[in-house]
Amino acid sequence: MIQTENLTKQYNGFTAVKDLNLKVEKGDIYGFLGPNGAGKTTTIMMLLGLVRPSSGKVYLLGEELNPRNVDVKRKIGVVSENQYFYREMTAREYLEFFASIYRVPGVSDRIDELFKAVGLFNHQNKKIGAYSKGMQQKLAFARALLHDPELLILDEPVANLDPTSIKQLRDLIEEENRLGRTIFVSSHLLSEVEKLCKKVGIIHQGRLLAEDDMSTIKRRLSDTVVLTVEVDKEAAPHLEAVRDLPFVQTVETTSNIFTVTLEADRDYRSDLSRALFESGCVILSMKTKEMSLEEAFMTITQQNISLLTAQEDKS
Amino acid sequence: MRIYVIAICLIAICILSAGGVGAQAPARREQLVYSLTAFDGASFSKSFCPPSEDTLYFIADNSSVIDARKTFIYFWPITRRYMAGFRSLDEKLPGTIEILKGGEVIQTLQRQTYTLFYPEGYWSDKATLYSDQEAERRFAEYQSAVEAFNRKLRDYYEEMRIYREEFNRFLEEMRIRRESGEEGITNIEMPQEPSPPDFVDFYASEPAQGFILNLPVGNYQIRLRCPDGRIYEGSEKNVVVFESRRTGGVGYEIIPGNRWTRRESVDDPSWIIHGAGHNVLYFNPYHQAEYNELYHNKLEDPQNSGRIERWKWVHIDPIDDVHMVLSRGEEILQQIERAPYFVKQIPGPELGYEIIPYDDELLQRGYQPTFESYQIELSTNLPPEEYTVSALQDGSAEHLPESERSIRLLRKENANYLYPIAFFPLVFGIVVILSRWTRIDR
Amino acid sequence: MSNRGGVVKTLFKRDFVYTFYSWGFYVVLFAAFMISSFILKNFLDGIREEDILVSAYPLNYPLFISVIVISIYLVMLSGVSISREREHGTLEVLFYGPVTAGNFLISKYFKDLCLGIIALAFCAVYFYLVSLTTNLGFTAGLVRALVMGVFMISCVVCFGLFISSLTGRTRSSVLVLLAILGGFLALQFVHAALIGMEREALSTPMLYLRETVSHLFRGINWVSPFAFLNRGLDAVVLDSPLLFGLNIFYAVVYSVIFLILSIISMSLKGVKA
Amino acid sequence: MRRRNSYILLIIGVLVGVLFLSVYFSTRIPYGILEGRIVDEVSGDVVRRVRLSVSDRTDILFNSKDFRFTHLSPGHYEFIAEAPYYDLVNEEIEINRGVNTLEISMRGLEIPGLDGIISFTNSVEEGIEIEIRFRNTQGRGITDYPALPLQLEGTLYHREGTRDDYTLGRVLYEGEIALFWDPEAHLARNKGLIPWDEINGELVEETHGVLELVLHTPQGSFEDRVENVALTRKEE
Repeated sequence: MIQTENLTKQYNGFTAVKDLNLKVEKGDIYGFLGPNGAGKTTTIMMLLGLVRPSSGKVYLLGEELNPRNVDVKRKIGVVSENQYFYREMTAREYLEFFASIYRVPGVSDRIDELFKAVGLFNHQNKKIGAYSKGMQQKLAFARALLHDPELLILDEPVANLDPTSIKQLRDLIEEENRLGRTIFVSSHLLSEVEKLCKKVGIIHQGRLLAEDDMSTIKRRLSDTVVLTVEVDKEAAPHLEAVRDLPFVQTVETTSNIFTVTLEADRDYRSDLSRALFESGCVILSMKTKEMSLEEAFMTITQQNISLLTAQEDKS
Repeated sequence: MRIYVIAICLIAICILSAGGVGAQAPARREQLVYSLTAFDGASFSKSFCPPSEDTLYFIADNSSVIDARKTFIYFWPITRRYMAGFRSLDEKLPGTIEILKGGEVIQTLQRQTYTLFYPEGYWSDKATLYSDQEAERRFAEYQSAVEAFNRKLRDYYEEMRIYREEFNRFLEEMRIRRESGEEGITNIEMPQEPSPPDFVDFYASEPAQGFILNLPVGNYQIRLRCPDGRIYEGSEKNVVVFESRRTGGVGYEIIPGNRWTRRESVDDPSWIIHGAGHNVLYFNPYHQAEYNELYHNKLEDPQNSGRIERWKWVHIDPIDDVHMVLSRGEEILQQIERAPYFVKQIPGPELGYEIIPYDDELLQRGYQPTFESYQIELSTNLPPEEYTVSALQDGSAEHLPESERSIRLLRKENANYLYPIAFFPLVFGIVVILSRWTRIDR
Repeated sequence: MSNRGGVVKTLFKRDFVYTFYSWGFYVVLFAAFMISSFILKNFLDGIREEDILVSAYPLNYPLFISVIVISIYLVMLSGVSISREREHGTLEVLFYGPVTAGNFLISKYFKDLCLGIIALAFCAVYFYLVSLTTNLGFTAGLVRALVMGVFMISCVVCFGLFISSLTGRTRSSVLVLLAILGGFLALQFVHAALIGMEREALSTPMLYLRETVSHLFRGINWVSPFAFLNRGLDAVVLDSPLLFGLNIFYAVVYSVIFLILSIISMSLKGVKA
Repeated sequence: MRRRNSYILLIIGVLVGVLFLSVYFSTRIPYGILEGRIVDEVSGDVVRRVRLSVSDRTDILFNSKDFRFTHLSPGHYEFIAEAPYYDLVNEEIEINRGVNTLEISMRGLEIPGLDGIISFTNSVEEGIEIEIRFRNTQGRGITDYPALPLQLEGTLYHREGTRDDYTLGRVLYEGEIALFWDPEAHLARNKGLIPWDEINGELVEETHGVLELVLHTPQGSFEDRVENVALTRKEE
């Protein structure tokens, strides 16, 4: 459904997206993960043809993207991160307007159906200006689904919602997927993606770090332990003694501190302390930092990036 | 920082340039000027072209006179104009004028004798230019007419002297008869007072020398060539020869009955006469032509200014062999003939005047008519509608082209209703917005 | 109806209808008519003294003022129309769907043009009422002026759309518009001042400046939509069918050029503020 | 923000540059201008009806000293000045781009038709002013003539008796009389002056003198006598 080839976007010398190769299959719920500013929105804008790529190609629904080919766009529904509305319109007028643009048949019934699905049926004649953030998000969903799109692109779809609404929308997304729609969800919340998606791509600083099944990614991020070890000497000279250990994935030193990433299949702390002792160091303290999936992602650092990429190399 | 430096530089440039404005106060200089007797559509305008003006303007296919002379030129800052001291220096420069078009000499002019002939007398604007022998002949005609007048005047004075003597004799005779007791009507014949001769009813100016120029529309250059073949320094000028944009129209001068000294012009056919209440209007029709304002102003005096995008009407000739009609749609309300009128001063504390038709009584009392005109009365009985005035050739039912003007009688008492009318879009808006409010959930 | 036409029509309808649900349009017309009433009241009062006044068609001037006021409103409206949708993000949402820069701009153009036509219709009603009240006369010339007004408004709208397509934010659109129109006015003023000066009284740099300004001024006469307005209404007063037709032709050419420029500039600039 | 500022600076810079260049080029004229003064060698006064020619241009000055020719292409020219009763001036000149100045003085040749002089005296504050008018064979005054190098000698006597019947008295002044040129005058632009303090002896009010004059000109010497020279100093 979506395929990109070396998609790159540069703004005034700043590279927002670099050599991105995405592949979303029909029927997928694809999670597009990355922290804020990673290049998710730019990528979506390029997918929609609203931002011209600096290089690379985009294929949507099997066709190469062309800004003038509006027929492809009729088969896509989009919910963007921020909701933009004509606030002077009522919700119903708003949907009628878009129905007319997308030439939706049986407008009235379809709109009723959608209002019921998103739970706005009783508010349909209110001005959108009077809507809460959550209601606006739901309305945006309704608009995106209005023309029965084959592909649904959701950019941070639940950003402003309360837990009940999130549940409601998540069910809706799953329902739509069951009906055969391909769904592309971008988010900086792993938990969100975790519950929905079968396949995930992780983007950071414009690069796709990993693209795999949810379960694989999940294992990679959770199968590590980070230890901070304080010793009595300058740490750097003893780097090799630690790095060569088989269970150590990465190691860094700053003055007298080692930051070591270990495999999490068992507790390697005693092995580590023995190795350090043998190289002539006395351990002053040792702290474990075990990250949850969410945390690991939320605080994406150079470490778990290298972690992701390192494992990629190994596998 | 840099932006300030640049700003200071810019300001400095402006100040320096402004400094130049005051610095160049020109002094009195002996300079070549072209003196102009330019046909202006109706008559001839006399002016001169100082060295500061590089273009002369003339009306196409009509003769105008230019002459090149040396005089003192000085700038008169109060009127911001150059003045010429022809009294202290006025020397004609010998030579010929060459007219160039596209760099090629197309005509060479020699000085010719010319006269301005005013067939309706010295005070009339209407003039014709005659050259060479015709000029001499016209002037000779005028001179002989003046001489004839002088002879008649001498005769008149002689007749007057004789008349006075006869009249005195008559009085003496009467006195004697009365003293001798004769009463009633006497049978002595009273001497007839002679009437003075009429002054010459045309005028011709004294023949002068100049270059007579008559060119078709276009842009030209002129220069003065000395008999030895050299060109006079400062004699090169551009010449713009133009024509009228619209001709053949009829314009009107209107004398409102209640203020005969302040007249109105209705030249452009699109202009409308707006009236309210009772009005008596005296219409004077003219043949007219429309010229570019800038060109025509520059023609009248090269130092005049004007705007090239504007146009002005020039009255050429009064029209007096027509009658006028006032009509409403197809219906003719009044047919007006030209008639003489007399402006009667009202003495006493309410100094004013009254315009009355000139009649035999006024004639017998020795008054001359003040003006002749077409009188149209707009009475208060006429309903406030649109009327048309137009001029018709005598004995014809055809309107003179472009002679129609609209007269609108206004309801000026309704002026105060204009403001309420302006509110209607707001009312409309209120209705629309309220109807919208009722359709949405609050 | 083709796809494209349908989209244009939908966009147009939404924009057009919702303009009537806010006060701006009515207030502008009200202001224009108040000014016109003031001018006409003065005109009628001017007749008080003498009971006669010769003038060109007196409704021309108020009509001119009204068209100017409406044009300023429309140039502002069209001037912010794209940048406002950009700034509010609504443009982006439209472009998710089957909307292109071309149909978006054409819909905006027709919306503003139709608003102009409606405004001129209001003018017609106003002047008709005025003429009923005072007998100033609702003439064929006025009708011609109103027709010409449509084309002039088309120029104004296209100019505004072009400015709007260049700018990302409403505020900058307004500022750029004000700066450009102010610049036109300033140049006109400087031109008038310099032309009025005696050649002898100007130093060489000032003479040069005068030449430059007068060239610029001539250029502006073909760039400023208000210059078209001036010429168009002059053509009506002169009652010359050729000039009338020519001005309509100029206005159409101007509109097409600026509309194409706007579409190009909008495609290049994108949908984001 | 910084980028925008630099754009603005660039635009302003270009504008200022264009302005400077255009002003520079517009003030730099590509042709030569010849201007200057032309005067009478002796008097420094206007040379009347002088005709000036350079290249294919000409000008006649009727009552001015200043002349000006513009639009001359740089190069060598012959400058000719001719005026009635003056020596012809013919000079090779070089015209460069910009303003070239030329000062010319013309030498008078003759006073046309000179046949004699008529003199008048006038008591002024400085002394006795003598007007010398030139007359032709018909006895008419000559109005248009160049200034020539002249010498005036005179003897002033005290007049004994009336104007019609007198004898010459004592000599009050004898010798050369200084001449000067009066450009404002119409007929007598040559004037002489005998200062009061060079007149011998006490002057009594209401007395008159007789002045015998000899004027030496290149066209010969002419004599005249003024018989009623007022010997009263005129106080302003």
